[in-house]
Amino acid sequence: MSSYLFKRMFTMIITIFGVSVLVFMIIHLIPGNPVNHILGDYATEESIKELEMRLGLDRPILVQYFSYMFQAIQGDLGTSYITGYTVVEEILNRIPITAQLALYSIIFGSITGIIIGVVAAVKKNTIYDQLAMVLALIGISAPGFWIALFLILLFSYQLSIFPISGYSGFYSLILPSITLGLGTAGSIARMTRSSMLDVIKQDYIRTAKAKGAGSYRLIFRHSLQNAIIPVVTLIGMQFGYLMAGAVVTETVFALPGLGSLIVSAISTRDIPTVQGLLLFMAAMIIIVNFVVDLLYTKLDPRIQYE
Amino acid sequence: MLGNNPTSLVYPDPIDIETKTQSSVAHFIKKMKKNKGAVVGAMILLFFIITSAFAPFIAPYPVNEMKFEDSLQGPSMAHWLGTDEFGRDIWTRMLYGGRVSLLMGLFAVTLSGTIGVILGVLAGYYRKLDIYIMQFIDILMTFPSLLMAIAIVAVLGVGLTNAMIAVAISVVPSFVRVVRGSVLSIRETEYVEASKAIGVKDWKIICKHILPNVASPIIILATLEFGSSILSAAALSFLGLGAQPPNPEWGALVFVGKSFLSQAWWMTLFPGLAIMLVVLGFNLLGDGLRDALDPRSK
Amino acid sequence: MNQPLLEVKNLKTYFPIKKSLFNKKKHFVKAVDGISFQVNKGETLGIVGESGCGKSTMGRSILRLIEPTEGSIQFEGNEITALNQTDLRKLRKDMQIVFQDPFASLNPKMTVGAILGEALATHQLEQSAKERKEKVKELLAKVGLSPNHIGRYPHEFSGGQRQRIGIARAIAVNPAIIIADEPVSALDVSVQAQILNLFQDLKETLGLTYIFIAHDLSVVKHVSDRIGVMYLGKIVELSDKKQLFRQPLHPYTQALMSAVPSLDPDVKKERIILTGDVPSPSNPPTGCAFHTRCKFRRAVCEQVIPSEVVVAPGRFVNCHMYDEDYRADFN
Amino acid sequence: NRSKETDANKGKDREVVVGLVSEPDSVDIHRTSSTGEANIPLYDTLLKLDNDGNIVPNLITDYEVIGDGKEVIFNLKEDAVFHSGKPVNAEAVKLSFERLISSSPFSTNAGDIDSIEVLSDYSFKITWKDQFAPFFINATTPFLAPLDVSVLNGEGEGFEKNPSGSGPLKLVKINRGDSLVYEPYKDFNWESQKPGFDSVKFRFIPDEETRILEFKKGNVDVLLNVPYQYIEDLEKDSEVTIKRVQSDTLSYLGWNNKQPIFQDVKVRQALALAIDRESIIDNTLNGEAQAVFGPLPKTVFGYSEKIETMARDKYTRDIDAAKKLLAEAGWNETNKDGVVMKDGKEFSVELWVDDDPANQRAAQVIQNQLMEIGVKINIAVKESATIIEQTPKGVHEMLLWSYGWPDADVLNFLLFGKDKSKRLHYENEKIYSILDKAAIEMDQEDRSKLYEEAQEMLVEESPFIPLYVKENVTAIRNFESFDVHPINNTIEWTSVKVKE
Amino acid sequence: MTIELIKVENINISFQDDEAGTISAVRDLSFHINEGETVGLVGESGCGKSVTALSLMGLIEKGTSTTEGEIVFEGEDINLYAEKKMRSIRGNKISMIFQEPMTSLNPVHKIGKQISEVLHLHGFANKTNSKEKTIDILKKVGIPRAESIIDEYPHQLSGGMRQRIMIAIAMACNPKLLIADEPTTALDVTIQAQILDLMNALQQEYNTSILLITHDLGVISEMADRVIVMYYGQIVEQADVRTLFKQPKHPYTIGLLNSVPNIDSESEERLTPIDGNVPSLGVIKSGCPFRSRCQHVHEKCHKKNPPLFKCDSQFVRCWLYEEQGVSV
Ligand SMILES: Nc1ncnc2c1ncn2[C@@H]1O[C@H](COP(=O)(O)OP(=O)(O)OP(=O)(O)O)[C@@H](O)[C@H]1O
Ligand SMILES: Nc1ncnc2c1ncn2[C@@H]1O[C@H](COP(=O)(O)OP(=O)(O)OP(=O)(O)O)[C@@H](O)[C@H]1O
Ligand SMILES: [Mg+2]
Ligand SMILES: [Mg+2]
Repeated sequence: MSSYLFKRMFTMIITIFGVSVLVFMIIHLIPGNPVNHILGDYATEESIKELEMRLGLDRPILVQYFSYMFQAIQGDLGTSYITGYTVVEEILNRIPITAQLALYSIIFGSITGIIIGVVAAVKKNTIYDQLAMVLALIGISAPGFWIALFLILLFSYQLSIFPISGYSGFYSLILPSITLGLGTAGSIARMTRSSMLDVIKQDYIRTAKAKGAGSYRLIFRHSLQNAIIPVVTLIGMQFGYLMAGAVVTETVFALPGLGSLIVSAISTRDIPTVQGLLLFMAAMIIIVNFVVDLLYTKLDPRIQYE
Repeated sequence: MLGNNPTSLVYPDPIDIETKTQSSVAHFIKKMKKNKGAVVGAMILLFFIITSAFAPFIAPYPVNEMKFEDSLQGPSMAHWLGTDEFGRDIWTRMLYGGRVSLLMGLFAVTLSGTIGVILGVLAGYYRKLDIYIMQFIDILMTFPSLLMAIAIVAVLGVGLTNAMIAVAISVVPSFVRVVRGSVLSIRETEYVEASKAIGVKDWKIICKHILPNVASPIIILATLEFGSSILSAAALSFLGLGAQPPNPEWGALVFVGKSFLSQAWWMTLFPGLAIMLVVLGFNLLGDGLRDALDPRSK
Repeated sequence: MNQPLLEVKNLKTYFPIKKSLFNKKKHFVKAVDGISFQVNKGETLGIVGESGCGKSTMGRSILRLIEPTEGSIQFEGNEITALNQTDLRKLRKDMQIVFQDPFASLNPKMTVGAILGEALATHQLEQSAKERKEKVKELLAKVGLSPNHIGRYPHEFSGGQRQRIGIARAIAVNPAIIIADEPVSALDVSVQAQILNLFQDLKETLGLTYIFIAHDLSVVKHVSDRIGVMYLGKIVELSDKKQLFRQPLHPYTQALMSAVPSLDPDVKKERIILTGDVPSPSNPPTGCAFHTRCKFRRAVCEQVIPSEVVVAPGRFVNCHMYDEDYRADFN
Repeated sequence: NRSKETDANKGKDREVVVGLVSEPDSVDIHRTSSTGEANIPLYDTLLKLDNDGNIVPNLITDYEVIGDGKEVIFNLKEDAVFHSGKPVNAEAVKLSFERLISSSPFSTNAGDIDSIEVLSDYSFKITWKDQFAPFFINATTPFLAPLDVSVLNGEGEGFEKNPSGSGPLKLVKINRGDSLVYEPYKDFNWESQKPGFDSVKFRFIPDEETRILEFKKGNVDVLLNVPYQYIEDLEKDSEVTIKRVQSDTLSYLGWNNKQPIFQDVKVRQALALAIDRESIIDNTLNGEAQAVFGPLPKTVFGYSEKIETMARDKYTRDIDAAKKLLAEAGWNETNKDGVVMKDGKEFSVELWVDDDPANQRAAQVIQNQLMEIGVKINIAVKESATIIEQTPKGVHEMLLWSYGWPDADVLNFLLFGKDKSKRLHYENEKIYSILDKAAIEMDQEDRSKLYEEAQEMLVEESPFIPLYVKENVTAIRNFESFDVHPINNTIEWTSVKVKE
Repeated sequence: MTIELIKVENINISFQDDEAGTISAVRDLSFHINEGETVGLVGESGCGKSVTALSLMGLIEKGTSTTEGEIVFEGEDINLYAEKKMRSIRGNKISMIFQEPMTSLNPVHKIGKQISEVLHLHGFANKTNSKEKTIDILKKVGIPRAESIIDEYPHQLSGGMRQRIMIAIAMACNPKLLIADEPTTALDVTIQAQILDLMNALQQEYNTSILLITHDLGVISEMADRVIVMYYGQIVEQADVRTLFKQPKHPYTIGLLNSVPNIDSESEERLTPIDGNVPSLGVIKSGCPFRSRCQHVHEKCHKKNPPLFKCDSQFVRCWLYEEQGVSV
């Protein structure tokens, strides 16, 4: 177990290192730099030069990279060129919303997705199956803002059940979580269905039937836990996507999360923020995947990490 | 003891009666035809492909002609799906937009599929390369596709092709993972081992044995990714990274229409529906393909 | 002419199971753990043993489909383990393998013609496509299939027919020796008999040599001239067939033979029921690997690894009972 | 605890909620160029513009230009206090200027200052190395407003978390990415009345549709920059008042004058003649803009009615004239697509436009209009960061861009000055010398004359096409009174009074 | 004194197939099993052995297939039972062991849970005593370390152990009838010997009837009292074990016996396989399904499928025995 942990940590470090190199390359490759944004349209040549010097952007790229990494290793992700806040502060400011949003939408998406998937599998080739799958596909393919606006118009604007936008506690995250969760639910439903169909064919299900088990027992005790294993991978992957990919939802619901931060940081070329944030997200994604792997061992005793 | 005479079969072997050798293509089509979902999916796609292909002949109006006096009109006999803020016919623009969007999906899937299959096969077949390739893929996966897209467009310049490349690259990891997984299991099959035992060279084994047998997961993934590529491309065009105005790519139409949602719902609804239908069509077709390619299914 | 066709000396194939960055110590599955035997031209060596004892690994190692860890394999006096990839590929012509699962060993996406054609093309045995086709038809006829089947896919055949295709592929390159890895285990008895007969016919007409692996003693007995009994990576007894059946020496061989159910309901054999399970090759018992299940076990069996005791010309057994040094312990 | 906070605010009955698109990058005016309603009210400016655009006293009661104009003595109002409670005295202003000069990238706004001398508690003298005429107008912007350096930490930073200016609003709470909460600063000069509200919350709602819905639902009281397509809808609501103020930002169609294709003045004039501003305004901005023909909009110092009329006469749309000019310039063939050609090459250029939807719409209309004279435009949408960085390098062809500056000096330092023509890359020695002269001319009358001269040449040369100034549209509900400054478009917080 | 435990009368099992229409997998099958008796069911792959077994359990999927006929168990036709009632019989009075010990246990549940589940389902245990009962049963099937095994997972056990667990599950509720569908096919001979031994011992103890399905004639000869030979969905021969092995009558049975290499014989003669292959289901519509592989084929075989003829204690489905036998 511990050597496995070591191995994971090692690959994690390599991956994060790779991400850092890639981020650094890319952010320097793309045109525009933070100076342009800070100084705006009316900047003069001198002020640009001066600010570049002050921010250290005039140094050779490798020097910039290593001095950045040197600090980063010590836990200092730097200070935003744009806002004056430290990157850690920025992340801490936003992480509660993003984390909650990701969590709630995962919960919502998994539960609905699994239910839909199970129903579709159990009622294979019936109208329920087709309905469930069309529902799932709509969840996958409908533009996010459609769903968001529809929910807002109905539940917030007309029925006044939820706030329209902004963050004011759990209540305000319900609609955004549903919006985000629907896409997840769609993929999970499809995965659950096919995985359930596989499991239902297995010999041990026949054994359970031969024991005299009823259909609920067959589905929930015997099939689901086996069927859920590939679904868990998907959930893990979705989590990574939710961390960064919630931009549209965050925008529509005016939620200050990591997604909108990364977009604005990219558009302002706020190098420290982009870098810090991506390193953080890469670490989060890797950690989540790690947790998912550990979860595997709980779900599937056959899998063991040595 | 009853006699034995291995060759004197008085009556034809029933197996010979039964299995008329059927070309695999015909068999495949037959299987597809029986799958209702696949047929519906194929019909949806065919509809969009044909209408897009013949857009210049079908479209009732010139695609970019502005008629300000007709702006923001709802669906009517003159404009089936209404008009946009410049009085351009939405139906016309969707027809032309289909050419871009469908090609975009095709290109993205082909490109990412090619790269993904190559990397996946290398990683799965040559175990020594595996760790490096997968590490690279992990890095790619943890990377926000938005930043990747901006970077690619920044390096290669704005334009449809480059946006497609960006979309394609973000899809590569899923292909690599799927292909690698399949290759890993096929590599261990006895028919691959048998070929090795005969002395067949590696590249021939890959081409003749590995690739044809990973085809079905690849095709399924491709049909899934086709739809999502169109969606990602749409998101890019929202940021100005994809199709440039006034190019009526579907995603762009959806996002432009969003600004007029309260006055002209048709501007975003119809292109959005088109995307959803295409995604639906591809998924249905993909499911059908999976069944048809499964040798166990009849 | 005294040189054996194939001579295996002290063959070992270990699979690493734990190779971590920080843990330098390696653990192994000792799938094949020191096997030596010879096969003469034209004879059939049968190998029996329980599941997981290393039969397939041995077969594959001889062909270098799995790289052996240690040992020497000489084919017609040439050391196989020393060959590079190019030479090895040439050698493939002379040594072939037939697998257990007739379905898994045929590419479902290729027609029979393509499968057999591949074998021919690889060794440039027939130059033109037309010649190749003729040759494929000939091969099909040789294994009792209709030449009209050339365009069919594997799933269009029955299990026995598929196995015939597998055999056709093996003989396509005119090998000197065929390693048959449980070629009939997956087949029904009636089909099994057909295939066994086919093996016999081919042996006679083509002068083939076989290493015939199986777990079914009656099958091995039927086809083999000599038989090796494997247990946990080792050959515990190797003998001429008749002698082996008349008087099995190793306790394991004895148990194995007694466990085979008789076809005659009147014969009630005295069955030796072994207790316990087959130990794992990744964690083999000390001393004699069989001692955990052996009713004759003595203290020495738990400590000392038995060596080959030659009890008669061409017959050896791996058991302390027959070893002069330890015989005293067993009285 | 954020939600508690909102609840607490709801308890106060006179909260003003302002809906904005985005959060200012920082409230520290020495660190950012992103200014807006959410950070400007922190600051009280040294001078200010009255409703007619005249520079009038504010924190500075009067000033005296000494000698050749390189030295100016300023006298400060005596009762102004920073939000921290410290007085806005000469010493404080000096320290603020020093921070500006030493560490702000915006020090150029203050000119090349040689020294600042405190003469008495409320009087100080600034000495410039050269005369710097734009100082007075710049002093009406928050960039030169004094800020309270006493709140800074040891490194001279930390203002963004704990700001202290002397403006009407005092910052109470920062909810990053979500909102900024202010209260009226009691020691601000509320012009002998009490503040008409108890708190102000600036909420950042990036999505148009959401912002409108929040406003319609009554959760937002002030909606800034109402998207044009929603104005009509809002006007129908009797509770809603729409305020329009002409912005000081001029949108223009520019190009890289160094590109060979634009070297010919006839081509440039032809392009100008092909543009129909009203059509663009009507069809992309719902008519919420004023067409501008001359280089400077009305609200900017240096604007001349004469120039505007002249430009209008010269460049009112005339397709035939435009085509004729193109033909004269050698673009006399037309290919099958209707694009004009010269020496076998099409007149086809790339137009850069940012990701603002209204601008993208305008670009398409322009594309159509230019196509009518056979000029083919390919639109390329770019991030503004990219445009700002790339255009000075001159890699672009055409761009749809804008500038907003209260002074005609913008013609010099941004548009046409020597080595400063960042977006247009226009070279004209004669114009350089006029603009240089105007920059240091301290007499406003003479300055105007110089700018008129320069503008006359610019109209003739047509190095860019001024298009329009947009209307700044604000929607409000439930106010007894609410004014927006007609020149600089900021909310006049002294006038804001919530309906009880 | 023999008491009939279960009697199968003329069952027909057919599957709906999209392409071939209705395929009948089992046709007019009738047999019975007495209490304490072991009946062997042999035949080549695909001849309908498993389907027959599953039909006794009521486990043939209802949607795509039909089971007609009577299955009288303890005097009642269980084929008519509703699913719920059938459930109370499965695992309780009739239980089943499957061929694949590797895949027949749920990989994610602990051994103990899988055994106690069946006890709970049929009320043989409650929360307090289930562990103890589980351990008892495990001990009975000869599992060492039963106390710790209950907390292990199937993958931690060897094939032989798993098959014992399967037997433990099947025997947990003292069934009247144990259906063993190829219980040892996947196991090594030495392990097979252990398992067969165990089944014998349990049968002695509880007087359970066993339906033993296998294609290994050796296993049949050792275990069975009576043997049913199936071919192409039909019974082709039925006899007590001695008669069948000593005097096989049906050409198919003879062919089968000739195909097996006999370990006890010293002779080196060639094996005599049955020619050809088993035709696919649904291909043969009329006549004797074995005729294409039969050396004794004559005209009648093409026309009509023979009925079962009773010759002494033996039943044979072959026209060759038309004269000697009595049609049933
Ligand atoms: N690639 C591999 N990696 C690790 N262990 C392996 C590998 N291949 C085989 N083994 C192990 O080596 C041992 C011998 O396997 P092998 O397949 O040779 O046995 P076998 O005698 O052929 O068994 P069977 O009768 O089931 O075919 C087994 O314990 C198996 O788990
Ligand atoms: N669910 C099903 N749908 C369609 N056909 C089926 C189904 N189950 C079984 N069959 C068919 O019924 C026939 C009998 O199958 P069965 O499994 O009983 O054979 P078996 O004698 O047990 O063979 P084996 O020795 O291979 O286990 C086969 O031809 C099989 O294809
Ligand atoms: Mg093997
Ligand atoms: Mg079966």
